[in-house]
Amino acid sequence: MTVDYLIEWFSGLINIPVITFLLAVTIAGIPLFVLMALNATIAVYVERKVSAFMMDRIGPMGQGPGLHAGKWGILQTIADAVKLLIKEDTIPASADKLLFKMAPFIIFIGAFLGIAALPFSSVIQVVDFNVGVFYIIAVGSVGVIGIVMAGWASNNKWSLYGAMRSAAQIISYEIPAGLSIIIPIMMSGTMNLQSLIEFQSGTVWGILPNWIIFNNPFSFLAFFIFFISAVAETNRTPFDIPEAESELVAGWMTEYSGFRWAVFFLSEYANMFVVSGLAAAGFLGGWQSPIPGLFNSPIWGLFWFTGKIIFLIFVMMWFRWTFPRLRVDQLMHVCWKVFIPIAMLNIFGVGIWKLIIG
Amino acid sequence: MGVVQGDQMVLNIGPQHPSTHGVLRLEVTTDGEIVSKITPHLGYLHRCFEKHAENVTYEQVIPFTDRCDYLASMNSNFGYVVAMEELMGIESCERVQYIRVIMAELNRIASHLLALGVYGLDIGAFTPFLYMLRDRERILDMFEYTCGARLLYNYMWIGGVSHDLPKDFEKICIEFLDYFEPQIDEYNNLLTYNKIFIERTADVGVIPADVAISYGVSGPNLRGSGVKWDVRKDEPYSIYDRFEFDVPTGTGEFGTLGDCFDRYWVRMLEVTESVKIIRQALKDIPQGDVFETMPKKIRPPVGSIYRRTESPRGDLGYYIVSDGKPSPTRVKMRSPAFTALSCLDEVSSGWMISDVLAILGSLDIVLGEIDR
Amino acid sequence: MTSIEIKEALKNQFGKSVMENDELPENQVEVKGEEWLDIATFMKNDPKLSFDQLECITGIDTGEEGPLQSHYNLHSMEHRHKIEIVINHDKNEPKVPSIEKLWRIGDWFERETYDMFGIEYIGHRDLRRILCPDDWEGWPLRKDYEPQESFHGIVVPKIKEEEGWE
Amino acid sequence: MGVLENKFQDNVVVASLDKILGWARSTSPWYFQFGLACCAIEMMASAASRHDLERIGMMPRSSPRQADVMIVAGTVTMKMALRVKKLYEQMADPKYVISMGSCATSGGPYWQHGYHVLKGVDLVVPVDVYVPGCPPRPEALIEGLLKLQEKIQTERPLTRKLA
Repeated sequence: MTVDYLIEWFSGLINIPVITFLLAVTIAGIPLFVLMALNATIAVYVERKVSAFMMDRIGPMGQGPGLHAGKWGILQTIADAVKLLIKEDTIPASADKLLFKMAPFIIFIGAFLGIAALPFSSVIQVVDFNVGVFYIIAVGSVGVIGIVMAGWASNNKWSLYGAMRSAAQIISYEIPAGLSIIIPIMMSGTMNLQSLIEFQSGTVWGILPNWIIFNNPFSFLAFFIFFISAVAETNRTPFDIPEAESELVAGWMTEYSGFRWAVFFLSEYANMFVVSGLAAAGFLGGWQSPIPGLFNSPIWGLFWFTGKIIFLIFVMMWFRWTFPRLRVDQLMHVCWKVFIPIAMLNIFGVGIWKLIIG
Repeated sequence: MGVVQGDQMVLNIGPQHPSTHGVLRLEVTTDGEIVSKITPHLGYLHRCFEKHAENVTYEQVIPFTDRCDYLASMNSNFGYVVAMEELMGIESCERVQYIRVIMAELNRIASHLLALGVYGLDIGAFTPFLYMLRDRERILDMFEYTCGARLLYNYMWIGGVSHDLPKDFEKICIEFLDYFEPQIDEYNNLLTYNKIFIERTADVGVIPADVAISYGVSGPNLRGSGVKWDVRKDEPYSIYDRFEFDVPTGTGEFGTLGDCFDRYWVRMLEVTESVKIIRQALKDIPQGDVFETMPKKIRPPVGSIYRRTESPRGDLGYYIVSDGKPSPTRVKMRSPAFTALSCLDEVSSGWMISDVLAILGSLDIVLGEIDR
Repeated sequence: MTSIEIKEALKNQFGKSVMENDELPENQVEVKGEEWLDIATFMKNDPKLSFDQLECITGIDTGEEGPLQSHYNLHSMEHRHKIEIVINHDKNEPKVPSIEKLWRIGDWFERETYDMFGIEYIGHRDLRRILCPDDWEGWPLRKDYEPQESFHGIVVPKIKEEEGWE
Repeated sequence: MGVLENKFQDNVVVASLDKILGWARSTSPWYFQFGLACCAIEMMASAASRHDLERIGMMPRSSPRQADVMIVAGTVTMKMALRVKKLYEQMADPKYVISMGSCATSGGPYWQHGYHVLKGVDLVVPVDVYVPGCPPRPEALIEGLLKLQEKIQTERPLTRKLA
């Protein structure tokens, strides 16, 4: 979409395909990067405030001597980011230096590429793949390579434990997530995110919007399996065993400091954004308005889509500050013995449903 | 770090680690996630309590007992003064006895709240911890109102207490208890009956009763294994024989008898029992002068005594030897957390790393008391 | 059973190893160090005594002339009776059989007493210092203990009486 | 940091950059969860609902690499002293140390007969702020942290130091 427009526009100026392509990609990438940074900054602030309110605290208030972090501490995360940027970048003497330096960027790339395919509105989308769903799932799993690299390169036992747990967890939970996201694809018959969302227009039973989650009981269940697996894929409580603070200190991030660690943080929140975006597009009607027929312009679409993402991210935060943590074997148990069989049955069920009813 | 031998790996947990409850080092031999052996290394907080006690006078020992078990200073004081009064053959007046019981039970609630909250934190639930700490603050406020200190009180003196209760203490205390009792349900809803919490604690780290006794495990940990043993009931000291309260024991509600959940649950039930005791004590407390029975000169006769009392962590014993001089010859503290920690290796080998920390948390250790 | 009955029971079984010492209070029994393991085994396993809980081991340095003492506080969960065993040690070579196999907590209590007083427990599986670092010098709770002047390069500032810090 | 530190002549741009950096550092001093003894309980109480250290931008980190402030909360013993030093060395620059309570400051009640107690954590690591008390109340700790923030704000990280 956006990239296509840009390429068309640039090729009117310069007729060398490589250069136009590079220019277009760079220009399209900058807003993505800004979005990622903005997302992390706001999400960290919101997370700190949300957690504080859940715990009977007030969270960052920007208090301090002299200059302070604004009313309600809204500049808090900016201060954090600047501080992390100028902090010393420690690399342990016994670390594998190349891998240690590369790992944050691989994790970052995984998250960054995912955002590129998110349909923010019927017209705002950086790249409109015809296999968008498949693409997001695929690039989402690049991150785990970075995590294993980080854990191995740190040459620290906590990091290694964190990385191993993380690898097992993310790879396992990709299966129920993938099996569940097949259901929207089965129902709409397309992997293209825009057509998938367009499929979800109109109403079901006259009142509810025709989102896939409301379409039939199997898809309703599939949404929850997908969302829970998505939470697990982003390593958040109750599935935060790779960085479990009370067990593994900081898991695979133990040895990272300063900027590199900030990149991990950025990617974590970007990952949350991507999986929430995929859940919103696949099950919750993407940029479709919750009131069918009203507020359906592309600008409203942007509002609805980000609104749904923010809601899902809020739910993830809610999980994090409410639940205890699972143990690694229980985590695997839930995945392999509960979610995967149900997800399989779901596919079967939707097939039958489509045959008989829809 | 450690030495790698074949397929086993040595992992050092601590001395600085978020869930070792202080500065404890566990040398854990693991095979992947499974733990095969644990060697605890203590002494990172060895502050020479016993050496100090030999060099100061009898009254001056009390502040040091505060700092041993810093989560339940009142109970540490209580044990020492009970032992000292028995050694000297004196008895403090009625009002003092009641005040001591009220303070000790309030501190037991505070200590249990922290233990339960930190246990939630070990399992990964952050919010209950802060809720419990919030209510603990209100207890500390009452202590502060009475004796001016928040954490280390030096409140119970030999033959008396340092300050009488403030005039409206009774009202404040009842108000707190009325507020606090419904809160217990909130904790239960938030943490105790959470499915994940039960999965993580039930059947984990079972201590059978005979093993517990052999290791000298005491207090809620022993009661969690189903042994009905409470020094307050079985060897009553002070005026504990006047109050009606139950001794809750583990029942293996969700798993095996003596698992982590039982130990957690016994603590939760004990909080309710303490509330009962405080209510009774507040009802019966007589008027009087708290300095009346305080001896002018503390010079116990030659002899020795071993006395144990029920601290929130279990049997807290003091062995005091006097040779007639103003300072003791020997003061030994038999710390309940020390004995509880000693069974960690036997209980937790074969479990996973996450479980080891869950078991350690369920034992509710205080390093100040282990290392002294 | 009362302390006197327990004392009688021990005397009947072990004769001279249980010593007569009138200075001791009623609840204490002095025994010979060398026989301690046998006595302890009997005390734990005899159904009438059945001391299943070792409450505390206290080491005492009684001063320059006096001996080193070990006090064992035993308690029976079954019969709810208790007794205190006293063992006197030779100050130059304090040795006593270990009872850590009978009561598992004895393991750590003995290590602690070893750490503080240097009493050696024969047959203990892992007799190391428990509280002080492994390379610590001296037995801290003995009356003649002098603190170390430095530890791994950390100099301990000396305190002079009245003058304060040096 | 490293590369840029103390490399620039003093001028208007550098001075205002310095001010921004100082602001950022002082506004988000993440502390290292390093509880040693009794004071750690008061440190927990300061972080909990009533006092809430997060108001002044403090966030707990359990890995030394990511923390800025080490709050030495409690008695440092000889056995622990070497570890304290190591943990301090593991922290990334810029790093600050708060000595909380009299035990960490001077040995506190244990200074006379405490054969195994380090008489002040400043014997092994440099200390920025001393907070007195046994244990200091949460208010006292917060006051100490505000003092530390003031100190950080006066730093000029980029400006070349005069020899």
